[in-house]
Amino acid sequence: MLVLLLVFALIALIDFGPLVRKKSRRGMIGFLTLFTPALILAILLRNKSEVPSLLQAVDNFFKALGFSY
Amino acid sequence: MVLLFLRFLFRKLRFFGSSCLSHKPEGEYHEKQSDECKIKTRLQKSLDSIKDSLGNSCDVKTHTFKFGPEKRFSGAIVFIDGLVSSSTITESILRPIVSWQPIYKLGFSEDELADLVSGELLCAGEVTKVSLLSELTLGCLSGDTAILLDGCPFGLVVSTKGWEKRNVTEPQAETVVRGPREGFTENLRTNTALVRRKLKSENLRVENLIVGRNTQTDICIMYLDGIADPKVIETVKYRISGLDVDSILESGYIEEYIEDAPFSPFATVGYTEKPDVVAARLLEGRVGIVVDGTPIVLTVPMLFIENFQTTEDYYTRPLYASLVRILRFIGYLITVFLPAIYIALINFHQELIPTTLLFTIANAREGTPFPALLEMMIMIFAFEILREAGIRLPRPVGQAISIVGALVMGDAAVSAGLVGAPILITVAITSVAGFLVPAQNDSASLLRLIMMLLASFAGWYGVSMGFLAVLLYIGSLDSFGTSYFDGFAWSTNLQDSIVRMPLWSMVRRPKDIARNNLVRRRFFIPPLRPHSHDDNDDSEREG
Amino acid sequence: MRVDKGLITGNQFMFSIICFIQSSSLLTSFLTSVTLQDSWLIVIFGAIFFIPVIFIYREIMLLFPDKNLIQILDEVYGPILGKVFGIIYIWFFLSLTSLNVLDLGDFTKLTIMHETPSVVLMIMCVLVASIAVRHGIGLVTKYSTFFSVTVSCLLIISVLLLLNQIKLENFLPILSLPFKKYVQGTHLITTIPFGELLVFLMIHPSVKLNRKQATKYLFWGFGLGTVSILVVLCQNIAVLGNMLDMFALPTLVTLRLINLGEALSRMEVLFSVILIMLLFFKISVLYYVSVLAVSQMFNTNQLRYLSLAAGALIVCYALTLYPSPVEHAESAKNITPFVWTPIEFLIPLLTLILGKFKKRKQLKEA
Amino acid sequence: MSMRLFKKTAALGILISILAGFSGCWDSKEIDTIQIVTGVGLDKAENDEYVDISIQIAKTSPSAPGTKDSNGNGDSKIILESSKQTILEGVAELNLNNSRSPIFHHNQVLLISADLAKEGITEYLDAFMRDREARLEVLVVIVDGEAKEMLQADFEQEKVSGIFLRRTIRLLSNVTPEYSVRMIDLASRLRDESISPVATLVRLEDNDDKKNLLVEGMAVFDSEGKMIGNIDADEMRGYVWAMGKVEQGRVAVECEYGRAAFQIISMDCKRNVKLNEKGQVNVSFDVDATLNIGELRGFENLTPSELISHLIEETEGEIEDTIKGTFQSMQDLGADIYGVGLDLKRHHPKQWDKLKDRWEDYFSEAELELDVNVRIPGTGQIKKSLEMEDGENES
Repeated sequence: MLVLLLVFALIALIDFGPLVRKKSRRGMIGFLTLFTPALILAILLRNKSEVPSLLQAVDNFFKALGFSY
Repeated sequence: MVLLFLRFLFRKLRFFGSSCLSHKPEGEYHEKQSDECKIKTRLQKSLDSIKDSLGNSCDVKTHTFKFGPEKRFSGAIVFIDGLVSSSTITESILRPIVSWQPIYKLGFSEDELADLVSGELLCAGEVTKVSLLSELTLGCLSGDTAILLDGCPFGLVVSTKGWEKRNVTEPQAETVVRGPREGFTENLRTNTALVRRKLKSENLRVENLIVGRNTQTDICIMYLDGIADPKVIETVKYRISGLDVDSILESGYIEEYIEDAPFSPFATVGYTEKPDVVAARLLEGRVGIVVDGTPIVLTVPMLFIENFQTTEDYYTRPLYASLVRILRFIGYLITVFLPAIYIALINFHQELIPTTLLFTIANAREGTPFPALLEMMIMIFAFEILREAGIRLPRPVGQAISIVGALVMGDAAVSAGLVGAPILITVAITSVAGFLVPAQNDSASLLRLIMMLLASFAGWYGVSMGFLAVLLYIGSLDSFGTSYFDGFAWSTNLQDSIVRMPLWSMVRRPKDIARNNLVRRRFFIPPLRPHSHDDNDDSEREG
Repeated sequence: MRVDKGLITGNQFMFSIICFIQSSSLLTSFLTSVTLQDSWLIVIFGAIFFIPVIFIYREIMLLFPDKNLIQILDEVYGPILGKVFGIIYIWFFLSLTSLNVLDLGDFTKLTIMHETPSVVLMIMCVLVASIAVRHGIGLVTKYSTFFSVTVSCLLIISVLLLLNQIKLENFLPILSLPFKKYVQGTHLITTIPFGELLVFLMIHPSVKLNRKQATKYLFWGFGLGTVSILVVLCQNIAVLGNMLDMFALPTLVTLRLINLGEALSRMEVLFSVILIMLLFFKISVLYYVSVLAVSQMFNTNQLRYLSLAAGALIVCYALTLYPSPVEHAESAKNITPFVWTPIEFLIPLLTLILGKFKKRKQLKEA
Repeated sequence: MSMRLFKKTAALGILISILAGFSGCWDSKEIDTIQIVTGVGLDKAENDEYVDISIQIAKTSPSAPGTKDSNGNGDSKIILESSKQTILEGVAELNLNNSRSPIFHHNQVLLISADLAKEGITEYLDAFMRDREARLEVLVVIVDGEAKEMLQADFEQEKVSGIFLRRTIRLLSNVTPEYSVRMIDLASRLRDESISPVATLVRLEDNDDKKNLLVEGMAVFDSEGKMIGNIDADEMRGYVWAMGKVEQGRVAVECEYGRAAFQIISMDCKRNVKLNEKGQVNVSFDVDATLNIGELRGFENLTPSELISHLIEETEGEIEDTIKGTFQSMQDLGADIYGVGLDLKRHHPKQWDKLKDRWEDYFSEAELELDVNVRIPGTGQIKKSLEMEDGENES
């Protein structure tokens, strides 16, 4: 768990630092929209809790519609 | 513990980062600036001030003399013994001034004296009139003679350079079988002259810059106007003239100050000791930087391919030259990847080794104590030590040390059971293959270590990821605006990268170096036959 | 607002298309398990059915020469609907990258590194790919020629080495499967390997293409890519015969069967590394396109600083996609073609029609 | 720009070191911690759900490489045995009580004892196909007797019998690829009900202390993988000739004039299968062979031209009998080892669907049309044998 947080902290340090220094607001929003789901997913995966997969949900939806071989 | 170490590292980074970023001048940066003062009319006073600005060092010589009708005027010359050729001083300065017998009435004041002396009397090539003491001292220091005239506010600097010069010899590093053998020398003028002799074209420009407060080194930027890319010339000039450093002793200093990727193991500024190489590169649109006091001339921008090109490729036949060039590529790959592949093979993918060979390797490694990675590292360090020792010692002794050392040590290690024989063979091949590409020897030894670590961590997959990372890193570098390595993309540059196409088919210069003047020669398939006598045969080989 | 100023030449564009299609020849197991020994026919049918789609892509490229897909969507569908379609496409690019990273992890785990957890393999690959993405399109597609030429040589060598084991009668019986299988096969091949050419709609602004060049590069790239898939498939069918649908990775098994004496056997590690590099190229292109799409959506040009975060998201998302490779193969065969069809064919078609209509309206006003 | 580059590379370096440190090397097996398996034998255990697994390992003797073991015991191989229900458990047990873990990459041959083969080999093959380390081109050999004994046997040419076996069979496969039956060939035939699998049959014969290997023929299996019979050396030639692609081999002919032996230069067999009107399967082989006269004994008063034409008749008759003989014995066994069903499936899939379920009976009643034509181009170095009359010779 520690290593995971360390790695994500490292990513933030490398990429978020310059973004803040450049004060590009949209860049920061973009970074956060990518960073937070990755962090949440990683933590969920780390302690093995069941994560519903988006692609499977879409697959089941299409299967329900009958679009499948 | 790891956190402590990391925090220490980041504090170090931040300190190092901030100091480099903000360009704050530190204390010792300002040296004693000599005060700009004009030349005084009193001869003795200005002589004394020159003497004490040069610190009364023993090799500063002054000589006062009287001249003119009835020896009315008096003057003095100052020069540094050893830098000047005393014969030119006596011939071109003292003799005419002292034996000057004016025949007509002299109606002029003291201050026109300097123009009179320089205009009529001195028979020396380069005479400049100066009004500042610091210019005089600078002239003395660079081998000229300073002439001071009593009562005249101007001084004269006459170029009488004549120190001991090494004559043009064959460079030790870049020996060559076919092709010119002359190499550059330490003297700036000889170097520019050598290149001038190669390129007798009027648009060869040589521009002078002076860098380094203490060393005042002369740097000449040479390029072919119309072929070299103006943006590159302008960047080179901007980066060199912007250098506010205390000393430039060798072109290596310049290389580090102006290169685009200071932390990379790959040199992005080309260097050579041979004028024909510089001439060839100038013709391809590059800019040459000649630094006074060193035979190594820099050429900018540099491509990754240049490490694998030697002059002989263009002087020998194209087929053989291409073969040798492919051999150099393979040599470089071997010297970087062979140890890593070996470790990956015996640790991870034993199935790739043929069965019988696997038995011999297993036999050989039966008693050896160390794991494969450690064993390989020991041997590679040993070979690096031997190679470095071989270079540093004088030529005959050095040769003996490296060969004997390698054999004896290798044999002893194997018989002592410290190291397996296959590892010794691998390391020997690796170090010998390293000499195929001498320019990249430093980067190869660094990459080799990284690849070995990756191989011991993730086997063949780790090595391939390492190979991709290196490929991408080289691709991301750029040298003075041109991409360092164009990745063998499908372009006309392929004519001279992996294989060397025949000269008559290489019609274009490298695409991203000579941007505006690409076509270099007309395409024709040799030999050119005169039309007269071949009317009968059917070859209508039109140029 | 152009997010990435990098410019690439037409050749790099063509060779990256070839590399892109070639890399999916590595994972043809989902196709060969559906249409056993007629898979090579399916590739030809798929190629023929895909040509109109290439025309659609080319028209879109020529209609909006300096706008990437996200900008086109904004302009054609207006801000709200454009944003919705943009998010769909970002999800499409992200899941494509994650699927390929998952494939890479499984492929490497199966061929070379049996015990290493595939997470480490994925992280290493995405880490190296992030180097390429940080430096923009120039670096991502710089080595496309190098990769495609190496892999083509590899294919020729492997065919020569396997010449003694190729049995031509393995291609029989031709057209003996139920018709439904052929429809599924064609649909599969047009969506998975070929449909992914949609990502080049994001890359075309950095290649200044006129009409003639666009046609030449698109069709040459597509043609050569299909030819190399055909070669790989025929080699697999000829060597394996009826064992084709038994193996998870037929290409790997064919390479394992090379056996010309003591030294020239058991060489599949050598070949699989080169195939992994090709898959790496495809992953770095998809990774670049997803980061480009995200930064275009927020129209910030700080593309460099989103790459590592996107990489982390891709790896984590890849781990949550499918519980097991079997499930992955199963759904890839049956459902994914239907999921991708609207994204790869219907929406671009709609965009083209609306785009042409809008352009004509603008011309009338001006 | 350079400062950011430095921070980035430093950070990436730390990232990789974290990754490397925390991960360790999973797959790394130092070469002195592995045992190289060169042969695997499967035997029938006492109680029949168990199976005896014996593994032959090439011992890497610490003596300096290259010097032969002078003391002659030549035990440069170790045999490990275990007896378990499944192969995986057996291998795991071998792995436990021993300092080095076996690797199967270099396994040369899989020996299965005949009596185990009689009960069916399909389930044993599965473990070898699924394991990533096992190679698919491993040779499957049926041993008439104890597989373990074969592994322990010690032959002169090669110390390690696994390699010896592989090299002998490789020599045989120069004659025709049909001889060396690889794992993948056997598996593909097992899986395809239109062709019944065969595997090389080998017997260990020890006269006084010297052991040598006799290739006895082929073991024939039915579609469930049970060994239902075998063909001996002569019948094997009939099978091989019928499959075509023969590059070497010999044909011996006995007739009233004398005895002759021929070398086969090449022999090709075109096959086509069709259903004649009565619904009976009609198989037609047409074999064309080129033979070289290897040896002639007798044939005194024959001119070379008569000799050649006579020899052609004789050889055609000989080839026909052998092929017919093997075909007949296969029909009695009901095992279609020629792949007649496979050709039918390939060329006429619809008709094959009708015959599929009772193919053995259809095959055993199938009638065979055989037409052999032989060409004898050369007579070796000498034109005429010593006793022959000198006549005009137009060979």
